[in-house]
Amino acid sequence: MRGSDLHLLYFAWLRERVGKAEEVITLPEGVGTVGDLLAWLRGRGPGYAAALANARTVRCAVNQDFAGPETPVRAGDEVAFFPPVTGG
Amino acid sequence: MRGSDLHLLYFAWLRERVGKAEEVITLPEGVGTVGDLLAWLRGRGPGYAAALANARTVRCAVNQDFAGPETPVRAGDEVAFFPPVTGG
Amino acid sequence: MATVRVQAEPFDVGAEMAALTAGRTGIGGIGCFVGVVRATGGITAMTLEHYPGMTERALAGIAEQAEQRWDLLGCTLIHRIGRLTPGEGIVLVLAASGHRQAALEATTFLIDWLKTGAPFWKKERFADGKEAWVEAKEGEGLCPSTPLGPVGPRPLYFR
Amino acid sequence: MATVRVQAEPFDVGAEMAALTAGRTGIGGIGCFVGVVRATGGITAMTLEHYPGMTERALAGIAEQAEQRWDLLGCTLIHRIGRLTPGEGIVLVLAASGHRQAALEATTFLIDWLKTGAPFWKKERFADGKEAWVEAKEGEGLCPSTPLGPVGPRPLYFR
Repeated sequence: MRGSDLHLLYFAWLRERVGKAEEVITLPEGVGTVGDLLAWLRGRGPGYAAALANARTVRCAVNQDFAGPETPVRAGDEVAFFPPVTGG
Repeated sequence: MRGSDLHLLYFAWLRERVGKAEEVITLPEGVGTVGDLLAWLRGRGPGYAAALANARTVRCAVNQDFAGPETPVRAGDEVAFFPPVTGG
Repeated sequence: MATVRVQAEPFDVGAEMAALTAGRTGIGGIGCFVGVVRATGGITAMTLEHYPGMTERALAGIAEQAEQRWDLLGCTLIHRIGRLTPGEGIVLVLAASGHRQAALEATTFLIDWLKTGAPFWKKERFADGKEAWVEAKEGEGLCPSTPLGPVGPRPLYFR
Repeated sequence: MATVRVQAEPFDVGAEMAALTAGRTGIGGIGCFVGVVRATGGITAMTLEHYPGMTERALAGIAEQAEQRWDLLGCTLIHRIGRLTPGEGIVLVLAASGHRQAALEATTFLIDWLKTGAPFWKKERFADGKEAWVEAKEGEGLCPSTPLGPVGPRPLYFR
């Protein structure tokens, strides 16, 4: 992973729909927040679109802290997308 | 124990002050309630008086149900006196 | 349905949990509380006295009340008597339910009642060999905060 | 001070309690909750996924928060991952304190948070071989009812 990269992680059914558990991408131009990244990822293909379509059921963590749509995303960050948690 | 008897039980420091764990007495004349019995017992000797002096710290059960001063006492009953409980 | 015991022997929490869950498939959670003898104020041992007969009846009564009030699939109450030393378990409450809230609420209810409404008395022994009966705190024992139900009305003050 | 583990292996409640109390003399009570896999709706097994790294951090963070909020002498959080079958323990919470109220309140707080704020996901397997991810109930997962504190702000809806 280079300094300009984002480390993306997917869990549970998001992982299954996206078709991978993780990937490293170059921080896309114009992406400054979690909301921007979500919109950009939806355009990457049908798997991504299906996984991320219903924003109500998508959660995010940036560098392992829960994040919201306005949370900044910077090169070098670890960004995870996942469904609402169902532990315990 | 005969039909006209009371079975008395004492627990914890009441037992120690009275000097016995249990006794069988004939239901005294004029004793119809726990309050009557308590007053009667106090007159039986210094051990009883010391054990039963402070009514705030005396509890009672008649036939193994918690009882109050107005609870009736009848021949054949099991009447227990004890301090506030400190279990757990 | 409840398991209720007054015993001198230590209890094994894992074994009691296994016994409670054995053959019951609807359980989603088990609430549990273990009371432990504290080594405060130089206590070296403790002796627990109870009212044989009444105690067991009272425990069975409160377990039944908990089972009526919450949707329990079973509960276990074990209270030790006799001599105990600091660090030893003195009382065990288990309440199993389909859901965590019922299990935990019932556990809290049962231990509150065991502390304030069950006929047990503690005598503490100190390092210097002296012994003293534990006094009930105001609000504990003096006025049980939970309804006693099947075991009778609240104990009253004799004034 | 807290013990926090994410593990595939079963946990032994008795052993964890013994480890929690070992060498701690002020403990008067241990609150405990065990979550159990229910065999409802024909479930034959369950697979637990988590977010390695974040999960452990989140568990340590919530344990620290509980220790700040209540007068605890220690607590233990163990959550299992991987494949589990009905009747198996899935999560263990222990909270030790000098007094029962703190122990039981902290236990309730910790299991509430584990159910609604910790990054775990369950997939159920049914008798016919089908599998389905468990959906969070409204009010669980969607909006954690307890503050997440050290692990970050509440997850937000993307609208």
